[in-house]
Amino acid sequence: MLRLDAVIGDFPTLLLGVPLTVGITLVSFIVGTVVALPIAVARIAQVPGVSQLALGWIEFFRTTPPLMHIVWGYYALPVVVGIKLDAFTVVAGALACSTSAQMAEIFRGGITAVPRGQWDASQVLGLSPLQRLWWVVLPQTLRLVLAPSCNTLVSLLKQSSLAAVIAMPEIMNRGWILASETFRPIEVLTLVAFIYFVLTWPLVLLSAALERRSSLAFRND
Amino acid sequence: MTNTQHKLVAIDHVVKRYGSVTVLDDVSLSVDTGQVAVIIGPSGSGKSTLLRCLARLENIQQGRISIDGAVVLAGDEDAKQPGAPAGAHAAYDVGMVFQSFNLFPHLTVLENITLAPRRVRGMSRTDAEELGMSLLRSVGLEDKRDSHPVRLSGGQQQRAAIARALAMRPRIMLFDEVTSALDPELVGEVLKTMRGLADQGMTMLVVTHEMGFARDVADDVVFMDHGSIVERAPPSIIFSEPREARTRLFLERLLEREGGTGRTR
Amino acid sequence: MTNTQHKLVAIDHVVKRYGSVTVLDDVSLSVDTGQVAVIIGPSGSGKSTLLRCLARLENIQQGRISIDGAVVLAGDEDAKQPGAPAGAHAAYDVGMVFQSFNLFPHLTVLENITLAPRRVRGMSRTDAEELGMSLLRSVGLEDKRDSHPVRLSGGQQQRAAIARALAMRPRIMLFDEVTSALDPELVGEVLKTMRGLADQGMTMLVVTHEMGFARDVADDVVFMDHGSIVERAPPSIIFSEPREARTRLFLERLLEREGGTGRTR
Amino acid sequence: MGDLQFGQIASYLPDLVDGAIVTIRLSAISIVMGALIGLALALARFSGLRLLSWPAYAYIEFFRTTPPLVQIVWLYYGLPLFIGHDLDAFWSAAVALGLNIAAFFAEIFRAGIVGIDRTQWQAARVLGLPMQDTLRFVILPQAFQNVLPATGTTVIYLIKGTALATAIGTPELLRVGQLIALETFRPVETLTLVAVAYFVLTYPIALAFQGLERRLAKSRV
Amino acid sequence: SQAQSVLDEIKQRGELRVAGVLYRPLISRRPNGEYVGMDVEVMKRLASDLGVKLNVVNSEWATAVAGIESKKWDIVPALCITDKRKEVVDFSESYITIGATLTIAANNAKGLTSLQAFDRPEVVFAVPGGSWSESVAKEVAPKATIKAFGQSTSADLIQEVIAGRADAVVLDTPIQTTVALAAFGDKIRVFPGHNQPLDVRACKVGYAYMKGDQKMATYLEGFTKKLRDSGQLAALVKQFMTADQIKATD
Ligand SMILES: Nc1ncnc2c1ncn2[C@@H]1O[C@H](COP(=O)(O)OP(=O)(O)OP(=O)(O)O)[C@@H](O)[C@H]1O
Ligand SMILES: Nc1ncnc2c1ncn2[C@@H]1O[C@H](COP(=O)(O)OP(=O)(O)OP(=O)(O)O)[C@@H](O)[C@H]1O
Ligand SMILES: [Mg+2]
Ligand SMILES: [Mg+2]
Repeated sequence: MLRLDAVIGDFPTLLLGVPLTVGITLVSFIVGTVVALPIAVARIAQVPGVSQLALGWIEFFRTTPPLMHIVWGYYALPVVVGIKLDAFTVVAGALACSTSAQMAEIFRGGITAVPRGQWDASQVLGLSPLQRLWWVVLPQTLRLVLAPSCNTLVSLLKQSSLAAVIAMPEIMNRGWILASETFRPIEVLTLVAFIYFVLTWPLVLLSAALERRSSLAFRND
Repeated sequence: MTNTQHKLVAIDHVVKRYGSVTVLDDVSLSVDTGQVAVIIGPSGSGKSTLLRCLARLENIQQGRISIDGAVVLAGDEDAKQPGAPAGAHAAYDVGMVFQSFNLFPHLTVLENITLAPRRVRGMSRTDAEELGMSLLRSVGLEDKRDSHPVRLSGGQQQRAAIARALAMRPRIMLFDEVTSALDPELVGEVLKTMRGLADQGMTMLVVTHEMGFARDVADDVVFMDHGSIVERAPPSIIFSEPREARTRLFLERLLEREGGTGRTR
Repeated sequence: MTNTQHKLVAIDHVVKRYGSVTVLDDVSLSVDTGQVAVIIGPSGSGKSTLLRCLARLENIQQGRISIDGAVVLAGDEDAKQPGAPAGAHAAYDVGMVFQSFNLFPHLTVLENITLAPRRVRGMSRTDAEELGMSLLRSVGLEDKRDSHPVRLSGGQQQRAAIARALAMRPRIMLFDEVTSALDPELVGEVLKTMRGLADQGMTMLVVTHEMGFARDVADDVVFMDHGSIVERAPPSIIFSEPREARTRLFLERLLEREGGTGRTR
Repeated sequence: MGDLQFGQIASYLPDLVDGAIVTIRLSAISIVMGALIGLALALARFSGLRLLSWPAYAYIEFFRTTPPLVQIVWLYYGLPLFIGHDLDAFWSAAVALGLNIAAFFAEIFRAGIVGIDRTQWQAARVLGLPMQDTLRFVILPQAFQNVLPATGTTVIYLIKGTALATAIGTPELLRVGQLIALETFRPVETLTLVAVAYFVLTYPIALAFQGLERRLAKSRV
Repeated sequence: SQAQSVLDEIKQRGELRVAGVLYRPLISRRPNGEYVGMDVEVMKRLASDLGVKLNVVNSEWATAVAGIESKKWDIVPALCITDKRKEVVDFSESYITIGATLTIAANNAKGLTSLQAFDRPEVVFAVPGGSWSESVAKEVAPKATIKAFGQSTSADLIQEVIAGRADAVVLDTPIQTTVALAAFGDKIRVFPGHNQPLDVRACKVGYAYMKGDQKMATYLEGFTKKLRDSGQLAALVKQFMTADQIKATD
C-alpha cells in the first residue's frame, strides 16, 4: 500500500532542495543568534525604555507567525514601500527575527542563572560591565544554553520549509510539487521526512552530547 | 560631620534603603591605614550591606563614603557634591572576598587571578602570571595553578579567592564571613592567611563569627544591630565588659550553642 | 561476627563502594536503645554515607545493618540471606534530618509535617494536623504552621525539619550536620531541640562539629577517618586522652582556628 | 497604506472568528493531549527501566526529528491505509499535533524533574513516601514551577503551529484566510488579519505565563 | 473489498463523499464553510440519482487523489484529465473544457505583447507545480523560467504578478480572470484578452475515481449522458461559467 518504489526515482529531485534548506537554516540561525544577545542583555538591563523595547521585540516575534512575516516581506514590501528584497533574504530575515526572539529568551535564562556573586566578584575586581559579561558570565552560560540552542536549530531546520510559500525550491516545496505530479503524497512526504530526519538526527545527538559534557565539567565527582 | 579627614576609609552618615526598608541607618565608621576592624552582629543587621557599599556594589541614599579623602560614593538623595568626581580613585582600591568564594568556575585558579590584572590593568600575560604565581605561593597554592575551582577543597578555594583579590593590589581588603561556608577543620588555613595579611599591614574590614580571630587580630570590634553601629571598642574591652546590653546579649547567644555547661571560650 | 543480638541499631562489617572507591571499609557499630552516638571525623571520611546507609538511601556491598535484630539492609555481594526480608521493619523506623533541611518548599510547614503521616500511615487530616501541631509546639513553631519554608529563618526551618521527621514516630533519629548551614546565633535553638529529644530517651546518631553538644549529650563519640571507625569512647575520655594519634590530630586542627592563643574550649 | 485594502476583508470577520474557534479547539485538544502523553513519556524516560525508557526515547526523537506537517498528512491519509480506521481532518490534525507536541513537553518535563534537587527525593524517601506519592506531592508540583517558562513558549509555538492543519483542509484560521484570499484575491491583507488574530490568541497566553511565573517566583524568594 | 465497487459502498453508507478541492468556479469553499460551484451542483444531482446524501470533504490538491486510495472520498471533481494522472486514477468522460489565458502586470516592462515575447528565459511564470497550468506554460513558452509552487491558490499567484515577483500566471478563462480583474482593475492585463483563451492544450475536466472500478465507470457514463441529453449540463455551464454570473454571487 505504501509504494515507496513508485517515488524513489524522484528522490534526487528532493535532495536538490537540501542545500537551500540548510542554507536558509544556517543563515537565519547565525544572524538570529548574533542579534539575540544584545536583545537578551537589553531585556535584563533595568534601563527604562530599552528593556521594554526588547520585550516588545521578543513578544511580537513570539506571538505572530513567521509565515506572515515572509508574505509581508515578499509581497507587501515591494508594493507598499517599493523595497524588493530577494526571496532568500526575506525568508532568512523572517526566520532570523523569530529565532532572535527565541534565542534571546534562552540567553536570558542562561544569564540570569549565573549567580549574582559572579557579577559582584568581577565588579569588585574592576572589570567593566561588558568585560564582566564577556569574560565571566557568558562562558558560564554556555552549558545552559547549548542544548536549548540545538533544539532551536532543529525546529528552525523544519521551519525553513516555510520558504515553500514563496516557491523557493527547498525540500518541502519540491515534495509538494512531486506529490501533485505523482499523486503519491504519503510516499513523497515519507521521503521528505526521511531527509529531515537525516539532517536533524546528528543535531539531536550533538545536543545530547553537549548537554552531558558541559554539565560534567561543573561536577566535582 | 565627624572628623574623618585623614582616615583611609571614612563612612559618613550613610543611609541605605531597599524600597521602604532601611538597612543602614545613619552609619558612620572610619578605619585608619593598617587597621583591622572586625564587624559582628546578628543576621540581617546590615554587615554585608555595609561592606558591599564600600565595594561600590550598592548605591546609597544618603551620606558618603571616602577613601583616602576622596569621595567614592555619595547618597543619591543628597544634593550633588561639587569637587572630586566619584571614581577618582580606581574601583580596585578595594578588594573583597565573599562567603561563597565566587571563583569563576570556567577558569583555572591562575586564570582566575590573572583575568583582572590583564583586562583591567592591561598587564601582559607573562607579567600577570608571574604576579599570580607569587600570590599563589604566598597562600600556599602554587601546585593548584592549573586546577579548576571545583577540584579544590573549600579552604583552598577561599585562599585562591583571596589571592585573586590581592592581584589588583588593593589598599583595603573586605572579608564577608569568608570562613562560614567551610568545613570546620579547613577554617584554620584561611584564618592563617588573613592573619598573615594583617601582619603585613593591610587595612582590613572583616565580618566574621570567629571570635578567636577577632580577639587576636582586630584593632577594633564593631557591633552592628538593626542597621546601626551599636558599639565599637578594642576586643579586650568588648568581650569582657561590653558597654551595651545588646552587645552582651548577642555574645551570650553566640556562646549558648556551647550548651548548658557555661564554659566560656 | 560481633555480638549485636540485642542492640537496637547494629551495623555489621559494612563495606560501601562507589565504583572502585571504598567509602565505608568494614564498619561495625552498634547503638543501644536510648543511646546518643556522636560521629566526628574529617570531611570525606564517610560520616554522611554511614547515616545514609542506615536510612536506606544507599545500598551496600558487604555486611549488614539490622534494626532491633531484623536485617534491613544486606550487602549485595554477599550470598542471599535466608530469613527476614529487607524492609520487614517499616522504613520509617528511622527518621533523618539533613544539613540543608530539605523541607518541601511548595508546602506550608504544617503540610510538610502531615504529608507523610497522611499518605504513609493513612492518618485522617484532622489527626495528622493535631499530631503536627503538637510537634510544632514542642519545637516552638506553632505560629509558623501556615508559613512556607522560605519565610522561615534557617534555625526555624531546621526545627520544622526535625518535627517532620518525628511525625513518623521513628525509633531512631539520624542527624547529619544539622547546624552547619545555620547562622551561629541560630545554632543554639536547634541544639536545644536535639538535647530535649535526647533527654526524652530517643536513640540518636548525630554527625556534628559542635563539640560542646558532643561533650554534654553523647553517650559515646565515634571518630571516623578514611571510611573506618578509628576510635569510640565516651566524650570525657576522647576529648581528654584520645587513644589514637589521628584522633588527637583532628581535634587539634578543629581548635587551630581559635588562633595561636592555645585556648581550649 | 498604499495599495493595501483592508475594507473588503472586514466583511469576512465572522468567518475569521469561526476559524479562530477551530484553532482554539485544535490547540486545546492537542495541548491537553500533549501534556498528558508528555508527562507519561517524561516519567518513562526518568524511570531508568529500559523497557520503558527506550520506547519513550525513540518516540521523542522520532517526533522531534520529522516535520509535524508530514506527521499530520501521515495520520490523515496513512491511518486509514494501515489500520482501516478513519479520522476526519480536524481530529487528524488535533491528534497529530498532540502527539508531536508531547515529544517537546516530555523533554521539558524531564528537565523539570531532573532539575529538582536530589535531596528532595531523599527527604521523601526517608519519610517512607512511596514513589507515586513522592512524584505527586513532592516532585511534580516543584517541577511544574521550573518548567513554566518553557511550557509557555511551547504552548504559543503550538497555537501558531496549528496552521499546519491547513494542509489537510481543516478550517482553522489560516485556512479561512486562504479561502477569503481566494474570494477577494487579497492574500497579503488577509494574512495580516490572520496574524493579528494569532496575536490576539497568543498574547494573553504569553502574559498569563509571565504573570504566573512572577507570582510563583514571589512565593519562592 | 477489491471486487466490491465504490458505488456499492456509497449506497451502503448512504453518503457520497467528494473531495472539496478549490477550483473556482467548478468548486470552491466559501469562508463560512459552504461549498458552491458547478461541480457541487452536478454532485448534488449525482447524489440524488443514487438516492444518497452529498458530503463535500475538506481537501487539498496535492493529496486529493491519495484520498481516493485511502477512502477519504469517492470522487475528486474538477480535475484536468492527463495521461500521467490516468496511470493512477480513472476518469469519467470530460464534461467541460477550459481554456487558458496569461495574466500579467499592467506595468510589466518586458514587452509581453506577443506569444513569442513570453518565450524567453527572463520571463518568469508562477504556476502550481505539477498542475495543468504548468503544462500550459511549458507548452506556450518552453524557454521561460518556471517558478513552481508546491501549495498555492490562484490568489497567491496573482500576488506574484502584482508584487513584480513573476511576470505571468496561467489562469483559466474566463472566471479566474474576471475575479482578478474585479480585484485589481487596471493593475493587470490579460493576454491574449479577456474571454479569449490561448489556442493551446485546453483542459478537459473530468471526475476521478478509484482505478479499475468498472461499475463506477459504467454508472458515471450513463449519468453524464443523462445530464447532457436532458440539457441540464448546458444550463449549469451557462449559469456558472459566465463572468456576469460569478460577479452576481459575490
Ligand atoms: N536586595 C535586597 N532587597 C531587600 N532587602 C535586602 C536586600 N539585600 C539585603 N536586604 C535586607 O537587608 C538587611 C541586611 O542584610 P545584610 O545581608 O547586610 O545582613 P547581614 O548582617 O550581612 O546578615 P547575615 O549575617 O545573615 O549575612 C536584611 O534585613 C536583608 O533582608
Ligand atoms: N555519589 C558518590 N559517588 C562517588 N563518591 C562519593 C559519592 N558520594 C560520596 N562520595 C565520596 O565518599 C566519601 C565519603 O563521603 P561522605 O559524604 O560520607 O563524607 P563525610 O564524612 O560526610 O564528609 P563531610 O564532612 O564533608 O560531609 C567522599 O570521599 C566522597 O567524595
Ligand atoms: Mg551577610
Ligand atoms: Mg557529610
